[in-house]
Order: sequence, then C-alpha cells, then structure tokens
Amino acid sequence: MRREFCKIISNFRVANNVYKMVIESKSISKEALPGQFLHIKPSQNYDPLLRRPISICDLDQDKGGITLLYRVCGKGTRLFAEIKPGDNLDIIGPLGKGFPIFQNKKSAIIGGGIGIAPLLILSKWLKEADIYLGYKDETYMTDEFMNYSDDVCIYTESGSRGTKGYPIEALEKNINRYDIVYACGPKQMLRAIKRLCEKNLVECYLSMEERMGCGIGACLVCACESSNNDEYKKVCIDGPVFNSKEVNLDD
Amino acid sequence: MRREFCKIISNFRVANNVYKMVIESKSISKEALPGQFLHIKPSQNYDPLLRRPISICDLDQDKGGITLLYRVCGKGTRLFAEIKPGDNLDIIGPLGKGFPIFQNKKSAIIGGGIGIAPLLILSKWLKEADIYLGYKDETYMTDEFMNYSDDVCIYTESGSRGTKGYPIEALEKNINRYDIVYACGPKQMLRAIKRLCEKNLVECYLSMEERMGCGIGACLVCACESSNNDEYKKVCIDGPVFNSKEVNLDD
Amino acid sequence: MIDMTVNIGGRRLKNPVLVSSGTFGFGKEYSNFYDFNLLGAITVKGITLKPRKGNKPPRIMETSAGILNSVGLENPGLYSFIENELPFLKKYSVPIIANISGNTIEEYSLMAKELNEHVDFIELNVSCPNVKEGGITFGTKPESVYEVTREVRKVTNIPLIVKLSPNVTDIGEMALAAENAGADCISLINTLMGMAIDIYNRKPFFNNVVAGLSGPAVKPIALRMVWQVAQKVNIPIIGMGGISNWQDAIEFMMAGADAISIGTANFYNPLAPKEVLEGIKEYMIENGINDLREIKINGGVK
Amino acid sequence: MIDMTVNIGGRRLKNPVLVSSGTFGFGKEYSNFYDFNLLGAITVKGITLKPRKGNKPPRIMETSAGILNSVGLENPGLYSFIENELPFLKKYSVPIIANISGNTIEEYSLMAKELNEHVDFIELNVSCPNVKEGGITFGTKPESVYEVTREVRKVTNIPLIVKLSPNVTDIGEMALAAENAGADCISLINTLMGMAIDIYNRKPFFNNVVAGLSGPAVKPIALRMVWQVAQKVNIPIIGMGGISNWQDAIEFMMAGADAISIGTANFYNPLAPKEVLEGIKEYMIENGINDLREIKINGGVK
Ligand SMILES: Cc1cc2nc3c(=O)[nH]c(=O)nc-3n(C[C@H](O)[C@H](O)[C@H](O)COP(=O)(O)OP(=O)(O)OC[C@H]3O[C@@H](n4cnc5c(N)ncnc54)[C@H](O)[C@@H]3O)c2cc1C
Ligand SMILES: Cc1cc2nc3c(=O)[nH]c(=O)nc-3n(C[C@H](O)[C@H](O)[C@H](O)COP(=O)(O)OP(=O)(O)OC[C@H]3O[C@@H](n4cnc5c(N)ncnc54)[C@H](O)[C@@H]3O)c2cc1C
Ligand SMILES: Cc1cc2nc3c(=O)[nH]c(=O)nc-3n(C[C@H](O)[C@H](O)[C@H](O)COP(=O)(O)O)c2cc1C
Ligand SMILES: Cc1cc2nc3c(=O)[nH]c(=O)nc-3n(C[C@H](O)[C@H](O)[C@H](O)COP(=O)(O)O)c2cc1C
Ligand code: FES
Ligand code: FES
Repeated sequence: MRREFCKIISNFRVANNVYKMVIESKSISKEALPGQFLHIKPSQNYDPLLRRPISICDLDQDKGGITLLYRVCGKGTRLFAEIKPGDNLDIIGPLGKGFPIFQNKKSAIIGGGIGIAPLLILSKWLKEADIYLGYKDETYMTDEFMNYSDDVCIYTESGSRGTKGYPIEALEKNINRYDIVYACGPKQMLRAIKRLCEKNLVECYLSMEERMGCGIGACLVCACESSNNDEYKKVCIDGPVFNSKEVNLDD
Repeated sequence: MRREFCKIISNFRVANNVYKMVIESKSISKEALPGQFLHIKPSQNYDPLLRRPISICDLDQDKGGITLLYRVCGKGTRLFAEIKPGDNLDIIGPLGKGFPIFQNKKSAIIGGGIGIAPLLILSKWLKEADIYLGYKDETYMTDEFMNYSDDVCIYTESGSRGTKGYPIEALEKNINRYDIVYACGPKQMLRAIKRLCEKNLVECYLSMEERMGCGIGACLVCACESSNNDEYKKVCIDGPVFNSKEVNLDD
Repeated sequence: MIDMTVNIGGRRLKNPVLVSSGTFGFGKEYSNFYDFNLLGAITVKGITLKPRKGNKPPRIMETSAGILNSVGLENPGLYSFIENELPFLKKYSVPIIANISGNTIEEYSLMAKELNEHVDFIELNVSCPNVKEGGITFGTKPESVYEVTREVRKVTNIPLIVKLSPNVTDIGEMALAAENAGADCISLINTLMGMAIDIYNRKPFFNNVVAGLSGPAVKPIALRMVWQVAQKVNIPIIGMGGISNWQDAIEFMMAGADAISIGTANFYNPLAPKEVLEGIKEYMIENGINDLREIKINGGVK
Repeated sequence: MIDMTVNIGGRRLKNPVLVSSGTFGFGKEYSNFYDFNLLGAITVKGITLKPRKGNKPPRIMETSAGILNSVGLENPGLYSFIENELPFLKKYSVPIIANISGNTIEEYSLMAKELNEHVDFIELNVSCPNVKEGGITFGTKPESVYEVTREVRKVTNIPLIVKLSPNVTDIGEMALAAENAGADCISLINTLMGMAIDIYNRKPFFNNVVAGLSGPAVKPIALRMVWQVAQKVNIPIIGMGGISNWQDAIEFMMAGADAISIGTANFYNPLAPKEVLEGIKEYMIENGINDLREIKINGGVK
C-alpha cells in the first residue's frame, strides 16, 4: 500500500455514463491482486472532499498499467470523467482483501452492471471460469471478458443484447456445476447469489460496497453487517471481498 | 448584464503565471465597456465557492470575442488555467462602471502588473493615449498595446526589459502634458498616482479591487473607503473605476 | 392540482421559496435576472433605526464551501428604507419581509410599529453576530428572545417572524420562547460565528475579529437545527443555511421547514431561487405531492 | 535553534502536530505512510469501559467540504485496548493520548485510573454527539464539565486534557470550568452536530438522525472557538477542526493553540500530519521564529 501520483494514460467513455481509465503505476500494479481497489482523490480542493474507492479492473504488470472502469454517478466520478491523458491522480492503493484464487476448482463469475469491474482481472487470473454478466440495456467490456474466458454469457434486462433477463437465472440452473462462485454487483443481486450458493453448498465470495472515509481501516465508517452479530466488518480492510458466510445482507 | 455560459475559444500562458483567455459571447461583448468586468464561476462544486471578478481586457465585438488576462494566484485562477478550448464558463457580465471616455482630452494610461488588463481595451477605445506599463520582470501584452498606441513606454523593476524603474517616475515628469490619467495596478501605485494627479490638478480615474460576493450591488461586502467619511463605496457597482476624488486610499 | 402556497401567520405566500436578508439587497439588483413575482417573498437587507455605515473592509473571505462576512449591518436606516427603497419593491406583487435589528427592545418596537403598514412581514433579527452592541445577547438567551418577541408582538398586527441565531446550545429552547411570546413563524439559521486569521500579517482577517459563516459548509448544521425546532414548535418554520439547489430545499422541508430561504447561493448563482422553485415543482409533480407539508418526515406530529 | 517542543501538564511533546481521536484508529494503519516517531503525539480511537459495537451503517456522508460521521464510538473496550492495541503503539517513542468516554462520572474515573500507568495523556471526551446516553450532557454544561474533570483529576497523575464540544453557546465558559477543575489542557473542537436527509427514501440519512460534522467546512468555527478559549484560560490548548495544511495549523496557533491536531484530513491525505509538520518547520525558519508561542496573536496576554 502506498500513496502515489499516477499518470493517466487514457480515459474514455465506453457506454452511457461508463468510462474506462488506464493509469500508470509500476509499483501499485505489481502489488495488486484481483478484488483490491484504489482510493482516488477526485479534486485538489475540498469539494468533493473524500477519496473514491474504485476497483482494479485489469492489470498490465509489465508496463505498470492499471485499468479502471467506472460509472459516473456523482461529484467525484464526474470529475474523473473530465481527466485528460497526461494529468495526474492522487491515489492510494492497492487496498483491501481481494478474491481468493483457487486454480483447481470449477468457478463461476457473476457480475451486474458496473459490478463487473473487479471481475475482469479475476477472470484473467482464474483463466477457466464461466462468466455471467448482466446489464440494464447497454453492454460494455464484454470483448475483454471474452479474451479471458470461452464461456461468457451476456444478459440484459431490456433484451437489447445477449439473453433477456438476469444472469442469476442462468447461474441458478447451472449452480451444481460449480465449486465456487465469485460475485459483484447490486446488493439485491448479491443477496440472491448468497442465498443460492449457501442453499446449494457452493462456496461464494462477494465484493461489497460501503461508503468510506480512510479506506485503510482507521476510521470505522465502512461498517457492514456481519454474520457475527456482535461486530461489524470493515469493508475496506476485512473486504471488500467477503466469504458469503461472513456477511449479513439482510436489510 | 446577464448570466451566460460562454464557450472558451482559447486559453494559454503568456508569461509566468499569467494567462490569456478568449471567450465567446456576442451579447456580453456588445454591451461591454472598457473598465467593466465579468464575474466568473471557477468550479461546478462548492470549493472554491464564489465567482471571481476579471476585467475585460479586449473585445472583438463583431465576432463576440472577449479577451481576459489573468494572473494565477489562488484556487480560482488555478482552475481557470486548466480550462480547455471548447469548455464552457458560467459568467455574469458585463458588470460595474467603466472608464469615462473623453476623445478630445490628452490622456495617459498607466498600469502595473496584471493591472494592465482593463487598460488594453481602454487604449484601443481612446486611440491616442500615451501608455505607461510597469512590470516586475517579465513583460506581457506589450505588442497588443503597441497595436493601439504609438506611445507605449515599458518599465521593469528588474530592468530586464524596457526602462529599469517604475512607470510613475516617467508619468511624474510628463504629468503636465495630460488632461486626464487612467490607472490600474497595485494599491500603493494607485495611491501615488492619485496624489500626483491631485497635486497637479489632473483628472484621474482609478480602477480598484476589493473582494466580492454578489458582484452586482446586493451584498455590500465590496466596500471601499470613500472620501465621504459617512459611507463606503461599492467597488462592484459604484466602481470598479472611480474618479480619484471619490475614494480614500489611505490605510 | 399542486398547491405550493404557504400560510404564515394568516398571510399566504404563493410558494415556499424566499430569499434571505442581507444577500438580496433591497431587491433591485436581482431584478435583472428573473421576475420577482415568482418568488414566495423577499426578505430585504437588515435595517436598523438609524443609518449604519457598517464595518471597515475587508468584509468577506471565502472559506471551504462557505463565506465569512462582516458587513456589520450597513443600511440606510428605517426611514430612508421606507422612503427610498420600498417603492421599488412595491411595484411587484411579492410579499416583503422587513428584517430588523435593534440595540434595545424599544428600538425593535419602534421599528416594528413604523413598518407595520408598509411591509407584509416583520422578521426580528435577534442574532446578528457582527454587531457588538445588541443583537448577540437577544438571540442566545430564551428569556431575551421571549421578551423582545412579546414586546414587538404588542405593537404590530402583521405576521411576526423570529430569526434565530445558531450559536447556541439548544436551539429548540429559543424557538419555543419565540412561539410562547407570540411569534407567527421561526426562521433559521442566521450565520455561525467564525473567524479567519491573516497569517502573513499576524492578525485577525476581519477588523471585528469574528464574522458570520454561511453557505454550503453550514448546511448540515442548519438542517439539524431546523429538525430540532420542528420537534419543538407548532408555528411554521422558514429554513435556511447553505441551500443551493432544489434537493437541499427538499431536505429542509422534510426536516420540518414550511418554506425555505436562499442566501449565499444568490452570489454564486443569481438564478438559484428560480431554479430551486422549478426543481421543487417538478419534484412535486413527479412524486404526486399536492401539499408540501406531506413530505415532512414527522408528518406534522409534534 | 528552533524549538518545536510543547509542554502540556509537565510533559514535553517534541512538536505540536498531533492526530485526532477516531480518525487515526489505534495507529497501525497509518504506519504504512510515515514514521510515527515524527508526530508530537497520537490520540487513539475513543474508548469506553465496555466494548461497543457502534452505530448501524451508513456511518459517513460527505457534505460540502466536510463529512458527517456516525460511528457511535465503536471500540473494543478499555481492557482489550490496553491488552491488544497499546503494545503496537508502545514500539514507537511517540506519546499516546487515550481518549475516553463514559456514561457516568464513575466510568470516566475508573477508566482514567486503569489507564494512568499505560498512556501519556488522558483526554476526556465530554462531547461525542453520537451517543445518546452520556457524553452530550457533560460537555454542554459548565457544572458537569467541572465535575467530571475534578473527579478524574483525583484518580490520575498524568496530564489531563479536556476535549470540548462546540455545540454550546459559550465555549469559553466550558474551558474555564475545566481549568478550574484541574485540567492541564483544553482540546477543541469535537464534531458539530449536523444532519442529512435521504430525500429519495424520505428519512434521515443516519439511523441516529444526527451525526458529527468535521473537515474544512468547520474550520472557521473551530478557529473562532480556539480564539475564545485562549482569551479565557491559561492552560495549553490543542486546536483542531478542519486543519488540512500548514497554513491552517499556523492560523490555529496564532489564534492561541499550543498544539494542533489533524483529524478528517488524514482520510483524504494520509500524509497530512507529516506535511503540516514540515510546513510549520519551514515557516519558523523563514520567519525567524524560535518558539511557536511567539506567534500567538495576543502574545499570551490573557
Ligand atoms: C471497494 C469498492 C470498489 C468500487 N469499485 C468501483 C468501480 O470499479 N467502478 C465504479 O464505478 N464504482 C466503484 N465503486 C463505487 C464507487 O466508489 C462510487 O460510485 C463512487 O464513490 C461515487 O462517487 P461520486 O462522487 O461519483 O458520487 P457521490 O454520490 O457524489 O459520492 C458521495 C460520497 O458517497 C460515496 N459513495 C457513493 N456511492 C458509493 C458506493 N456505491 N460505494 C461506496 N461509496 C459510495 C462516495 O465515495 C462519496 O464519499 C466501488 C466502491 C467500493 C466500496
Ligand atoms: C473589478 C476587478 C477586476 C479584476 N480584474 C482582474 C484581471 O483582469 N486579471 C486578474 O488577474 N485579476 C483581476 N482581478 C483580481 C482577481 O479577481 C483575483 O486575483 C482573483 O479573484 C483571485 O482569485 P483566486 O481564487 O485565484 O485567489 P484566492 O486567494 O483563492 O481567492 C480567495 C477569494 O478572495 C478573492 N480575491 C483574492 N484576491 C483578490 C483581488 N485582488 N481582488 C478581488 N478579490 C480577490 C477571490 O475572488 C476569492 O473570493 C480583478 C479584481 C477586481 C475586483
Ligand atoms: C453578506 C451577508 C449579509 C447578511 N445580512 C443579514 C442581515 O442583515 N440580517 C439577517 O438577519 N441575516 C443576515 N445574513 C444572514 C442570512 O440572511 C442567512 O441567514 C445566512 O446567510 C444563512 O443562509 P445561507 O447559508 O443560505 O446564506 C447575512 C448573510 C450574508 C452572507
Ligand atoms: C470518523 C470520526 C470519528 C471520531 N471519533 C472520535 C472519538 O472517538 N472521540 C473524540 O473525542 N473525537 C472523535 N472524533 C472527532 C475528531 O477527533 C475531531 O475532534 C473532529 O473530527 C474535528 O477535527 P477535524 O475537522 O480535523 O476532523 C471523530 C471524528 C471523526 C471524523
Ligand atoms: S474506510 Fe476507514 S475503516 Fe474503512
Ligand atoms: S460584491 Fe456584492 S455589493 Fe459589491
């Protein structure tokens, strides 16, 4: 973990409100693991004030390239979208606990919307996982996933591309094929996946989101409900990736 | 006076920390007078919060071009320097009372540092004024002044360009040549010019600076000491240009 | 049909979007940007009995997402206000709130009496932190809030708004004192007492040392205070403090405000009141809200 | 020779740059960014007698130039702190300030007694606005500040810091009460009580409704309070509230702070304490200042 000013290599729109940014950091990219995130300062001034957590989407460890995929949804990400190649960003990373990698298990990766971001590098490292991606309507980064896996299934709510419907419907049918499921996406999707996997005794890892302060375990604001009722988990250092059994996703 | 989102035509560095920006607004440029200013929002977020007053430096009323000259000295101007052609700026203007124009009087224009900004368009409109420009070391915009007057004298504190010294020393020698003096620059320079002109019974107009809130006369924060001890003047609407006799520059 | 009207002390405002005292002059200036008739009401620059020159400059300093101001109640005095400033505003059909400050209860009463027939509302500023004499003491003790409100109440029959200072331990207590003394409405917050230092000259930035903080920076505090006051009183509340957009306005109304007022935002966005009003209207239409009181989180239960 | 040391209750800090309770965990995390030994002192996460789970998420919301937090004093409890957290910090030669909160005076006293031999300073948090029981009441009445300070004073012989709540009408009065009761030092400000509303779900954003505001937004208020306290007491002051850079730190010291503490800034700039320290050092050298007390604007005249 370090703090570094990283150069922006590229930053462009890949879909409506979704951008792909490549930054350069030899040292961070060398340390980084799938599922970890960067904590990025959106402004030099004090509004917006806090850093934004963004997952590592892809890594080019030789060149030191780190790919990020982000959705513009507020002040901070709006500023990210304005950054030009050659500019610098103030970054802390890599942070958090990533996905555990088991090469000899049959894995499924399932992502919804912008939640696909940390799954790309995971699918690259896992090599042989089956991939289920869900979108509202417009799809993005599907080609990249296809580079890393032969089994990429695309679902859209609107049916405009891939199969109409939700990826979890397909996962449900195939759940018995898998030893392990990795997931990232909206909370209600994670909740359904957790339930599905636990019912079928399939190991399951979820990447969670919570608002953060420090990003490194010092401020205790990123608490998420854990299965141990006596304490909260800290998304920033106990996660963002949790074994489904560690966390409680009920509202 | 109006609020408009104006397109940036160009924005580049002309000297150390000094930038020239050209923006486009047919309507504002049509209304604008020498000595008036624009009130410009530096950020979409709330830090920095307030608009920044910047003088109109030159006008191309046919094309709707407005030239600004600004020195980067804080949060807001630092953001101005990052703006790229094609971006938009949220602008209110033209604001304030400008320089009174008398074509049949012999005029001197004297500016110090970034204070030369409103004097360029003034010298263009006056046509025949003598111009005294003072800089610390690096000079800028002198060619533009020479386009509008045959009599441009350049002074630098360092002596690196033009005559070594201060423009007021030269003005002092020639003061009896003039019916009217127009000045903009640091407060102590304005103070000396006011004294010089009043002693020699030469009419004198000064462009003043004060921190602003609204820029249009509603908040009363831009007060400056006036010669009438019972009240302050408002730089934003009573000025920024004042007859030297209206204001009190003592500390 | 959506109904945006707000009832304050028996007087109807056509909508809940107001502008705050001291940030809108006597109106003239902003008339260049939009038609005043669309505003719920205009609160004019705070006035005193006698003209005041105000504080020595500098009078403003930008802080992070806020401003400190030290205007010191510069104003032409009560009689010049009535004679020279009111006629312009009367050309519009927008209610006028006169904001008054006094050094003594007698001054408050005299001003209220003189204004009674000229304006639509009187707002008692018991909280201006810029003026050393008066002001500050009234607003930080419930007994003084009570007393000044009660005395002014006696001499005026137009709706009376009491504007509270946020520089107190218990804002609810102050609001209750005003209500008990006969106020028709509470407005809050005035500026928070702040300070800045000019480190290069080793002295306070303002001649008056302390100055009033306003703008987005104070919004969370203002919202909390509106909430606390809403738990305490049954009279309408005008919420303000850092409101910049319609979302902020809706937050204040959910917290318990019946109307909201825009101050500092006028400076960086002269069209803020108009945009906020349009935003609220759209919000009501989209969410099928007919009466804004419906959105109060405690639903008027007090 | 420049001398950056600060004397607090007879104990010397090597410099005036501290880090604030609740923003620095128990230290471990930030040790990745720089050597702790360069800090004046570390204030650890607020602790209570028994472990506390803390508040239900969400616990943070960004506001304009600030944050609202609702951690609710999550901590492992006094004994686990001593056993499991202190040993790591003791590896450094940096003084440790334990920040304690109690529901009763007895709890405060018991904690202070137990900590007496383990830490270098005790800071009484009489101001945390997140906890419904206790906390809030102690810090808003001079009598309670006096009482809790006096009782804790009896059971501890290490320097005692009283950390004040800013949610009061007269901060000077609170500081004076602490001084009179035997405090060695005043620290301020804790967070300001704020609030946010989730307008899409029509409910307060935090389960606890109110939350604590900190960050650059509050700096002008914090600075004013430090100034007011400096006019009132003769014991050292630790200033905090929105400090982000060395210029802010110098402002606080000019206003009367003997040391300063960095809180929220750690989140957006983990190197803030180091940078502030370096900035102060350079400022001293450039301005020929040998002792930071020289820069206090009132020069120690109280
Ligand atoms: C571990 C982790 C990894 C993430 N990876 C990605 C990614 O790869 N791509 C991507 O687009 N988004 C990712 N997110 C979500 C992303 O952090 C938020 O969308 C972003 O912070 C929103 O910032 P904003 O300023 O645009 O929105 P605003 O609403 O203006 O943000 C206000 C505050 O809320 C916080 N916030 C808002 N939404 C979220 C959220 N969903 N999660 C956490 N904090 C939030 C912000 O960080 C900020 O502090 C990740 C979140 C976490 C916790
Ligand atoms: C009528 C008028 C015309 C001006 N014309 C020009 C111009 O053509 N070119 C140019 O470079 N500068 C001009 N200035 C000065 C310019 O407004 C300031 O340099 C600028 O506001 C500084 O903003 P900042 O954010 O970079 O600095 P900061 O120090 O971050 O600003 C903080 C606050 O102080 C205010 N402020 C700081 N310095 C000044 C100042 N000198 N005058 C007024 N407010 C100030 C800012 O507007 C802001 O509100 C003019 C000022 C006035 C009043
Ligand atoms: C420059 C300025 C002058 C003000 N003058 C007055 C005043 O005369 N009387 C008053 O009651 N409040 C005055 N206020 C306070 C505002 O009316 C308002 O209560 C406060 O600024 C908080 O709202 P805001 O954050 O939206 O500005 C003034 C505020 C500013 C910024
Ligand atoms: C997340 C968080 C947790 C905090 N926890 C405590 C605490 O346990 N005890 C305490 O006395 N203050 C606590 N504080 C207050 C800070 O120590 C500090 O007084 C306040 O944040 C103001 O300083 P700042 O603006 O630099 O953050 C906390 C602040 C934050 C942001
Ligand atoms: S964000 Fe600070 S502990 Fe997780
Ligand atoms: S800046 Fe508001 S009156 Fe001049």
